[in-house]
Amino acid sequence: MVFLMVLHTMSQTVVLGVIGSDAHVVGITILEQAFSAAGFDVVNLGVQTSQQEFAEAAVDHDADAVLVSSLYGHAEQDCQGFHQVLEAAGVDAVTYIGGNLAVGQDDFEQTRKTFRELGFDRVFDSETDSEEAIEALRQDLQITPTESERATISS
Amino acid sequence: MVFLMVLHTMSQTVVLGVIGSDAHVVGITILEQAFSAAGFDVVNLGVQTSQQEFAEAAVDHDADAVLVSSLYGHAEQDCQGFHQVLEAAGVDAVTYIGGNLAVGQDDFEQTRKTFRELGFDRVFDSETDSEEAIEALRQDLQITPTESERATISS
Amino acid sequence: MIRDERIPSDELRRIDEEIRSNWHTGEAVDFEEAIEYHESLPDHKRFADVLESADKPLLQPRAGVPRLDDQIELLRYLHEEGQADLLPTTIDSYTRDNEYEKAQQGLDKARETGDDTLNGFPAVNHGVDGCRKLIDAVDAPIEVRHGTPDARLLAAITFAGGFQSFEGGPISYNIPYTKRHGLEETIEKWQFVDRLAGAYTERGVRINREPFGPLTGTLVPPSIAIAVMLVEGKLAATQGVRSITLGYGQVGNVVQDVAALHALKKLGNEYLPDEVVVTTVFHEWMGGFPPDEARANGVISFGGMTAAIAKPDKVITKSPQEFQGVPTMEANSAGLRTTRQVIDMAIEQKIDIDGIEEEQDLIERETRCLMDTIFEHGDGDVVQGTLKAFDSGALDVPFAPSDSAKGAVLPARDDDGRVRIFEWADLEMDDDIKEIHKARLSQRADTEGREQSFRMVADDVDAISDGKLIGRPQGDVKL
Amino acid sequence: MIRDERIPSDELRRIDEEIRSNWHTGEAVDFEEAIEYHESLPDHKRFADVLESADKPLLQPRAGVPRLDDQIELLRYLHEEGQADLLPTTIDSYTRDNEYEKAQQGLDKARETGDDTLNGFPAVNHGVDGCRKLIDAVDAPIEVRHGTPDARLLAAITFAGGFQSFEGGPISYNIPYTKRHGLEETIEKWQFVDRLAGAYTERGVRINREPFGPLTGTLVPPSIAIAVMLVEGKLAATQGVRSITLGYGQVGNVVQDVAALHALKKLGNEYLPDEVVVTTVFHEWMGGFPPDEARANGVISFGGMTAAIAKPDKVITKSPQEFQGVPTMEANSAGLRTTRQVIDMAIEQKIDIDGIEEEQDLIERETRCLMDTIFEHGDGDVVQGTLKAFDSGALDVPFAPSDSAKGAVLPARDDDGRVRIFEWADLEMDDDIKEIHKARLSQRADTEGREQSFRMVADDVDAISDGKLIGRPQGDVKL
Repeated sequence: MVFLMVLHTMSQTVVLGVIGSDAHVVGITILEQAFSAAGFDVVNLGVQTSQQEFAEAAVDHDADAVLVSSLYGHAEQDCQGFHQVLEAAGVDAVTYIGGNLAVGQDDFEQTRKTFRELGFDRVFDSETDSEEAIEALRQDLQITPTESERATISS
Repeated sequence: MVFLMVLHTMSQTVVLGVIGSDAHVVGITILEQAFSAAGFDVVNLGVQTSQQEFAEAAVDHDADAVLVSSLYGHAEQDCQGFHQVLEAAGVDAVTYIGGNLAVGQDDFEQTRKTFRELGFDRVFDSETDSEEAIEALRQDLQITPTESERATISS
Repeated sequence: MIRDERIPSDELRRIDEEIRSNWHTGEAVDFEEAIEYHESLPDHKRFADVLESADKPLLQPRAGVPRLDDQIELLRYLHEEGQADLLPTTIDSYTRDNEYEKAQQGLDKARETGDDTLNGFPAVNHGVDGCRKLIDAVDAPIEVRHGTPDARLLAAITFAGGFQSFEGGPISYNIPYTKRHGLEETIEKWQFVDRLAGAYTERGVRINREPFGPLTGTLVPPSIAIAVMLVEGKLAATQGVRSITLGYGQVGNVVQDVAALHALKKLGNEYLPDEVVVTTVFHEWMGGFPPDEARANGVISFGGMTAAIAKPDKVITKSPQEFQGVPTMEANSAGLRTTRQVIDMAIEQKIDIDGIEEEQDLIERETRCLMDTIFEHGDGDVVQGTLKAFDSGALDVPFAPSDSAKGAVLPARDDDGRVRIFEWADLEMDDDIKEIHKARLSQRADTEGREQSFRMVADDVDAISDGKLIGRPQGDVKL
Repeated sequence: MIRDERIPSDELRRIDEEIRSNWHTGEAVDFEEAIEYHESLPDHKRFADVLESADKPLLQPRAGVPRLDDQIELLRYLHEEGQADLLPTTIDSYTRDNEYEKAQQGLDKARETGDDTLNGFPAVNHGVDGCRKLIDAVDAPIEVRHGTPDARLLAAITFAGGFQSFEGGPISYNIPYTKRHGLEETIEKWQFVDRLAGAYTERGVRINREPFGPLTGTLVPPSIAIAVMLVEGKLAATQGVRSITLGYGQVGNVVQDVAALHALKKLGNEYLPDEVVVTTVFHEWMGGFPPDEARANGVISFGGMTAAIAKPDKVITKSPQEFQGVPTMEANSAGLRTTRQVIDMAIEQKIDIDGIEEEQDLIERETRCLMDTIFEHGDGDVVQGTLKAFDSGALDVPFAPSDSAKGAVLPARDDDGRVRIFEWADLEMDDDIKEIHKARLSQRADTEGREQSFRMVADDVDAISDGKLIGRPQGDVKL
């Protein structure tokens, strides 16, 4: 089963990076490890990555997904026009964003709405486990169903 | 000089005790040690000592001084009429009180005034060092002048 | 003549009826019905089982307010927000003096005006039903903590009310708490409390009993505290108690505190009968606290660190507001969480400090000297031995307000901060042990360039609240 | 090709003039006049002397606000209420990026509206006079703390402004702070900073330099941190610095932290020239803090306890509000006093923990492997060796955002909570040492019943903020 999953995801490429001037590297390092372990090809752009760098890497590596991390509270301004830049470069990928997306995260539903409107397919808070993001991406890329899904189907 | 001081104070008797229902014993134990070391005869009545017990001990031991301690904040009510009780028993001794004499010790001068009016010759706060009380008692009992006093006289 | 013998059943019944007539709520106590109530409690409310099966130190605060609903709210908060494993119910001062009428007035006033004129929960006045409402409403085991010399009615009502742990003992709730209660009197009264706990135990409801280890809370030499714990443990065991938690109050020197807790556990298992399950409780610093919450947090954390190394079964926590008296529930809960964080960060680490075995050996030897003299004073009877040893001063507690102890022994810290004995008075101790203490204190005197004297004692009493462990001469103090 | 060689005097002058023209306040710098100013300062404001002559760990907080009068008030408060021995002035982010114009706008706005839009004190904009007003107004030594890759103008102005200590270094203020500054570039720029400090030193004004030990602040294996400290210490010594404080950030395991601080001091004295006075600084936990002041106080106290045992020359304290970012001055001061209380209670105690020598030996062997590979990579030249070793990955820092380090090495805690290396990548290390790490991590994996994997790394990163030291699988977590 593990072997099968790896086969299915072998060709799926994920571009990761921390957007803007943010230098928080720990989360992205752990995401890189988690997605690699889950069988994805990972291109980690690291911290302080510009919108243009995300777009170029997505094109160069024919990315299936672009995962944006932001932890310093300025995500909204850093992501203005991001999807237009991706589109202009011809990127057709699932886009996720996660982290501390607003300075005062009192109402995460409002934050989620904001970033959904900016064009992201999924929005995660900083408490999200990497497993959850992997699970979501498997669904969105229609990779082989996970154990829990099959359990649901068969029950 | 030390010998001389001890000679002069040999016959001076101090009665110590914690008045009322107060069970704080540490301060009185240390006072007992300090006055003994300074050459006084000390009668330590311990905690939870009544006005009557102070008076009886002062008479029995022909006390030169009665030192009252109180740390639980109810000193004022515990000492109402204390000097009348002493007088009725025929006690003629210097009287001191010290400790946490009021629940909110914001204005110690007010507290001092209250206890002076109740009849105490000196009133000390809880920060007072035992040396200070000993020094004061030597003055009040006109025991041989201390080094600092002589220094003042000769300068 | 009172001896260390089990109270016969008919005598137990006679005293029980007598003391239950002291206040009207005593009538509601029905032993058989109480057993049924205890049997109905879920496993996680069975104090002895929860404590004895824990795999790391359980935390317990102190807390008690007069009104039932407030006490429920307070304990729930400490359990949920403070993450306390075990809960307390601290009893008010009037109840400790058996002044139930005054306690009732205070409770009535609290109910009418909302003002808390009582400093604890008057369990006798709340009666069996009130206690059970508390037990039912809170989802953790609860202990009765008090300081009552004659706690017979309190025990009868709280045991029937569903409490399964009861602090105190004839020495530990006499010597540090009161001046005039005779030791013989308190031993007799606590024999009843223990006998009642034993009666429940016989029926499968193991009431946990916890002698109060810190005693006067002020620089108590470990061996004195341990000897008192062993005596109280033995007295309780005689009456049928089978779950006994021996206590010890932090002195602030890590090596000595760890050694003392190890010695307490070892000697507890040795001196108490095999059928008793012995656990230990460590009290965070019981002496004067700094008048500053930030510094108080340091003192509390120091206790947590010591607990992580010594691994007692239970820790009684302090709050950063200790200096000012009864803490808010938020501060009480903060003290719990600070302690928890330190313990959880340290407990998985292997922290073996040099010299603990040596110090433990010294503490054990000292304790055996004291136990030997107790047995000798009583011709083998612990009760008579305790009475006579306190009377002669062969057994003594420093800074004891009680007339039942001489209070003539005086402690002081050595150059490493360990509590030694400066003034032995009549305390029974082998000469070679006295020499060890003398040498250690002499070393400190050399360091400080002053004679050994009561000044050291006085300076040490204030040291921790002044921000240090050892009361060095002020000239050396750097801020 | 840049090498570890002292900048010649004429080159020093040329760069000095060039960088002073970058912002108008640079004009006011006059070296001779600055020497006179330093000579006029009282002994208790001479940073190196105060630090090097202390007989117990000195405490220093972090603090910086934009306006001069606010900074004076803040530092006075931390000195008087927090009892800080040494004071900081933390520089704002714009200045760190050499954006003096933006810093000026922020300062102007702060002065007009009272709002602090800058996150620190823009010392370049305040200029020499502004700095001196601060030095004159505050009665303790003050250090410049920042995070600036190119700190040349900042150094020129703050040295002339009377500061006698300056944090940072070419690796420690590059690798953890920025993505794109090349290492060669930052080494060159920091050679100037050190050379300038050396020029003051030659004239009797010993500027203390402090490489930033915690690096990325996240589970950095001690040997990696120490190797970087030794390199930066050597580079500074070459330029004439004679007072160097090597840093280390707490990892939370007492034995490993004490061993690391001992190794840091020992290797510092061994690797740096004899004429350098080496001191050490211990940073309280630099990773994620619990979102709860009570638990944060436990973390802070744990640092104080470690400091009391390891006895570094200086401790950088944290505040209970660490989780939420910049603390109030009251919270900052509270962190100082909590640390002080723990240190003062513990420092006179003899606390020798087993296994420290063994762990220290391992750390020293690891560090020597790294130093050897640096020397080999550079054919004996430390600068070239550092550049090439980082380039090859033989030297690496975990979680490094910089493109100048591979950031491929990954740490995880072992079963005792000590930081080991889980993923070595290309880090140069003897095979027997790698085996030791592997065995320790394997022991943890056995305890937890799971494979060694990056999951342990991820769990460990969050563990302390979640209230534990080791990131055990969640099923085991008890609350």
